[in-house]
Amino acid sequence: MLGSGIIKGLAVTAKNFVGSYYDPARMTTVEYPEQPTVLPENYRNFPFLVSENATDPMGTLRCVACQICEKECPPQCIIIEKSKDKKPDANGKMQLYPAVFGIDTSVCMSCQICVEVCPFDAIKMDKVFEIAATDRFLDLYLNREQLAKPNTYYHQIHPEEAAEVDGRLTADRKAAEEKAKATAAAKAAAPVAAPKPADSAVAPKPASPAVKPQDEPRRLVSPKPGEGGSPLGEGGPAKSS
Amino acid sequence: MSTSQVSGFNTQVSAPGPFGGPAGPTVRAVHDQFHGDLLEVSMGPQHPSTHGVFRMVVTLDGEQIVKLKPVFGYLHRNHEKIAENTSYLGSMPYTDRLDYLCSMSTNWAYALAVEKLDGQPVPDRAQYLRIIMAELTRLLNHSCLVGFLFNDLGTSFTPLLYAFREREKILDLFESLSGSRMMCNYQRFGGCRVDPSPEWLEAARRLAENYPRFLDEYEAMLTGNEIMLARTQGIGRLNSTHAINAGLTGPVLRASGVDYDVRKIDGYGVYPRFDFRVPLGAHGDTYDRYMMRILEMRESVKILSQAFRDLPAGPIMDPKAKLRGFRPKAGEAYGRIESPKGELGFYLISDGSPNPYRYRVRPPSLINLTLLEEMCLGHTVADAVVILGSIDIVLGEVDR
Amino acid sequence: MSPASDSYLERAPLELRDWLVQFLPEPLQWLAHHLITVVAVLAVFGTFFAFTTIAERKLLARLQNRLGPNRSGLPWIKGLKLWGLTQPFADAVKTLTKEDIVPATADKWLHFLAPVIVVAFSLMTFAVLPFGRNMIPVELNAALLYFFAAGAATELAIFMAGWSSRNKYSLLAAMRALAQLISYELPLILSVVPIVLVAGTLSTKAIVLTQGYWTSGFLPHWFVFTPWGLAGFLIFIVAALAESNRSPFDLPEAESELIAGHLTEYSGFKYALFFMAEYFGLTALSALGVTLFLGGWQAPCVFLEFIPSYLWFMLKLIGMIVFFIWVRGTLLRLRIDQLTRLAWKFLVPLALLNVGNAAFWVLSAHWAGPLQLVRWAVSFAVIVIPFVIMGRSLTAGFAPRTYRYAS
Amino acid sequence: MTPLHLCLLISTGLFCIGLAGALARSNTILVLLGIELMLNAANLNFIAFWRFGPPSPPANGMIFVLFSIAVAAAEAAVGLALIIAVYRHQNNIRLQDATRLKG
Amino acid sequence: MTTALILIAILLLGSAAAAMLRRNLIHSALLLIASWAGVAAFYLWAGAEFVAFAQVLIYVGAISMVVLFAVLLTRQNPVAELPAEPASRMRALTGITVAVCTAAILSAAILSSKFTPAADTAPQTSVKQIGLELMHRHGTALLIVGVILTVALLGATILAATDAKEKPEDRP
Repeated sequence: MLGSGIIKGLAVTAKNFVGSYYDPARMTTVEYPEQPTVLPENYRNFPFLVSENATDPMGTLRCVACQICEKECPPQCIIIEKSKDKKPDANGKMQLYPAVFGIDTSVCMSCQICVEVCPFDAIKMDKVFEIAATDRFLDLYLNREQLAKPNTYYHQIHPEEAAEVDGRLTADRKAAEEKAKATAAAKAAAPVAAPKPADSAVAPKPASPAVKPQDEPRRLVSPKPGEGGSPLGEGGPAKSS
Repeated sequence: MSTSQVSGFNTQVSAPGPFGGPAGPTVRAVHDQFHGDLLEVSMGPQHPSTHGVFRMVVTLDGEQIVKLKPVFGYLHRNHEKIAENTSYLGSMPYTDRLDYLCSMSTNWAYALAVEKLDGQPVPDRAQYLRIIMAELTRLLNHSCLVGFLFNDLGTSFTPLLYAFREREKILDLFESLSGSRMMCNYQRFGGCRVDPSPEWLEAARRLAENYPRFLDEYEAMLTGNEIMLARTQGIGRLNSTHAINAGLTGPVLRASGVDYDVRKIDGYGVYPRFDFRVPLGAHGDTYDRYMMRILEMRESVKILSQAFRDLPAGPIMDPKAKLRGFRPKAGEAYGRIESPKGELGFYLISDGSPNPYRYRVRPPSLINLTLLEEMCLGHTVADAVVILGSIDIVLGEVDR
Repeated sequence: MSPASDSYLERAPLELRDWLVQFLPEPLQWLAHHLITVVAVLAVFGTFFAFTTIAERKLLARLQNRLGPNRSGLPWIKGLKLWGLTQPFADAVKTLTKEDIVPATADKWLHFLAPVIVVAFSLMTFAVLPFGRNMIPVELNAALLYFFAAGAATELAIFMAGWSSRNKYSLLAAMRALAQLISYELPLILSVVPIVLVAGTLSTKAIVLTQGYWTSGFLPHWFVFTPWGLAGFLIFIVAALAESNRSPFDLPEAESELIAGHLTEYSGFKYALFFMAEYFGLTALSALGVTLFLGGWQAPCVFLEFIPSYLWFMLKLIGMIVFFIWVRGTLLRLRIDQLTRLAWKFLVPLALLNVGNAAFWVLSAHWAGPLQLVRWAVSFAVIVIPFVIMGRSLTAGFAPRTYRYAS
Repeated sequence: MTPLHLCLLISTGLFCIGLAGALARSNTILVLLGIELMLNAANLNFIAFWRFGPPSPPANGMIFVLFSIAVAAAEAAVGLALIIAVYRHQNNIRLQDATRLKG
Repeated sequence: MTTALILIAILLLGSAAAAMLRRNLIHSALLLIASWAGVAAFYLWAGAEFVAFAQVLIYVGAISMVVLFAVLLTRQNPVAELPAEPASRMRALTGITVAVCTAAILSAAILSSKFTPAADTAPQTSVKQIGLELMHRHGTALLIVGVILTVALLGATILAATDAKEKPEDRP
């Protein structure tokens, strides 16, 4: 009979209306600023540089400026300049370091390929998403100082992955030391060959609510524009106040 | 007064504009000796129901369409040329942005082409994972489609939001697995990027198990609705000859009654191990196209339950697969899959360098769009948006 | 009249008015009397409009498993949310402060006049609605005729808006609005004719009074509880949905096709006026439906009469509007040809039959005993059988299908 | 001058405006509308005489007007339908172009 | 009382004259609607409530819609309309002359006639009374009008309807 389909439809919406009051599974919305979004461990948004030490982030960057990520980055948003001198890394080995390391986050598409190709576990994916800026050139270009985050932060946002990476790194370090002792040869400058990260099957936990983004939203706004001699600082337009 | 405002319209044909075109007024009548007075309306690129920056130049006789010209290219991003200047791996995240609703299947199509090019084997577990992702994507895409279709039909967002409620659950799964909701970037040449945990698999299995309940509710709400039947049945008919000649694929083709499903024909991946059916329409109208989606979702649920049952243990990545410095041997390959929208293919020529020599996408959205005018002629404006909705296009893929 | 009908609460609004009026000199009293009535109606239904918008948004949100607007509180008080109930006032401030954009090629005068006319005429319809016992702004002999006459002008304003905007979408909307008005004015009026026939009057007040009886104290004699009344009510609802441009008949502003239809080129205050008029129109038609079919301000049972009549009226009005919102949250839009076909091939014949049905009802008023049952059965049959048959022919060729699978 | 004089003068004015429109304009729709105006002028007279004229059976004038309105509606419907048919035929609605009865 | 009448007359005659003078048909139609509303106002002024509402309902609500529809449906070929030939100018002049003459004659006739002074209040007629009158004394006329309306509507529908050709169904 005419109208039966309409009545059926009305019944379904009525059921949903009532259900929205007592069936939380029906409501998928989150009241955002009050109710923080639970980000899964694997969530990725914009890379950052891992440094071993929080007190001296620039001195203990894992990055050795090998420029693989710069080459592999699909939208080519990474800018690296090698240093002229060498500094000792965490193992005490003398390594190059990035004199300039910049990521243009207005171009970056968070694809994680830089993380996958990095042989030194030096660049990892961040979890920031509350990013707003007033200058679309300067504020969205992150320089070395803004990118460097301590390993503890890495542990905070990706606990399982970070533990796994740390374990691998200490094992490598131990192996390198033993190798160094055994051979007792001249100090090898060859970098530690880390296995490919893709092989290391990282086991995520999707449903684990343990991941708390208690890190305060990182502001991408640089306090002083053009600081740190960023390449865009000179060429870019003057910051409008 | 030089304008003659004798009739309802500002039928101004005074002096032509500075560049020879008609001057001024926005409402301009087109005269045609066969149809009387026609009205040319440019729907889009900013229009609520053109599903992105798509434009239709419709010529109307009253409300009836006598001519329809699809115009696209507003979202052209030069994807194919960029890919020829990027490494093979570097194109993978770009493929996410082709059909941004189904990045998982697009990834797979590209990975399939590259694997064919290089003769790269894929471990079993990865094959199963790929099928799980592809079918979840099909659920996601078709849910979206039926939701948007009803919005085009004039509901006040209710079915769309019900569909989005389910889509949200799948997107959450994707996010917890790959780190991003829509731009998954999950497949790699020779396997997948992340191995799902048992908890993830359990959550996904439960989702697939509960999906028919949502479909039942959804169908109860609107499939039998008299207005819905009257608005979709017999609208936008497409006969099978036309559809085949124009190279249409996917649910749009199957709604016209042609049995063509790349999953069955190519049997790529491990699809031959699965037991599923391909629904076929009989009328080729909007209602059939809608029902194809609903029935395919039900089949996808079946595939998913089999995949979760049979998922083998093992590596997810071929150990010989190279991530850095990947250089396939010279040659060419065409990899195609049954994406939710139709046959999605990637054609690659390699000259042995790290970048593809030629990179070409066969986008189902674009090719399915070619018969839009055919389907819309003689129907009204209101039907045109519904027909467009039932074709299921994503402008990211149409314009590339 | 039961004593409850003369309770303090019942008389309070009227006495308040009289108390206010007595402060004025004699010659001004009648003017003040009417002014107070007008202001009261405007204030009550202005507020009602504001809360209808928020109710619509919240109910629709709940139907769609969302929360709806729940943020706006009071200015300068942080953390106070009031469940978002102040949202309409925030919206009002927003629309009032927006720039008023008039397209360069628009017909400026008509573009300006359209929203004014639409609001004026939709407000005029409130004049003859009895909001409570003795609470009717203007008592007219031909009240119903007045109501429809005033209501007819609103679609004219929609046409003016659509045509003057010089926008193709608006123009199509204008055409649709005209077609819709021509098609649905007739079933709307025809659905009301049986009431006039049975009540024997065009006065809304008298129609409400005719319904003010109960069988054994709790079965109200509302017209909706008769076969012809029920049929008339259903036709009335469908036609009212079409007249007030609500889903599933919101063709003039069909979002998915015509962007915003006749409102495409309106912004700021003029847009707000249209929006307001739309809700006023809906409220007025619902109120008319309540008056004609649902017993107006009468209580459903005798023992519930202690609740003042205007509250009953409001309750029923809210019920009608909630139903309209529910329908909007569920149904999809008809096409213009289907819309006119529904009106001419289905609603008009049914409504005409219903007039005959009501005539039969009047003629058989003296039937008693078992004949009473016959009367009900015949009356039902006269409506249900044509409904089924015409419904069949209307949906002929449309049915859910079964599908085959590839082997 | 009594109110009746005034009413009749108004109705004369309306009638003549309608007459001028019907005679002078070449647009068929306007001609039809001019005729409608003349009809309305006649209706004004009915009401004027009903109100101010000599006593008559009650509601006589009103009923006359009601009938007149009904006939005017029928006339408008047929007239406009004719106009549309003419328009279909010759693609404009100028009166001087509609010179042939044969289609 | 007379002031109100004069105001109504200005609205009525002004909008009617403007409607006949406008070149834009839509404006003409809308002005005419205003004029019809003015007629309704006159009826109200004269105390004929029922007729006033009927006038609004039928003219403003229905006939105006049909007129607007006709205007929109008969969009003109703009080229054909542009020239204003001398013949049409001649005709316009003749038309106006005839109208002015008629007005003069009628006005003279009206002004020279004597009418008995009218009653102060309008004759009291309720809706019920009108209904009874219609049904009893004018029953035949009512029936005839009903037939005329039906025939007119059917005729109009047939005149305006196109012979729609069914498209051949293309089945897959």
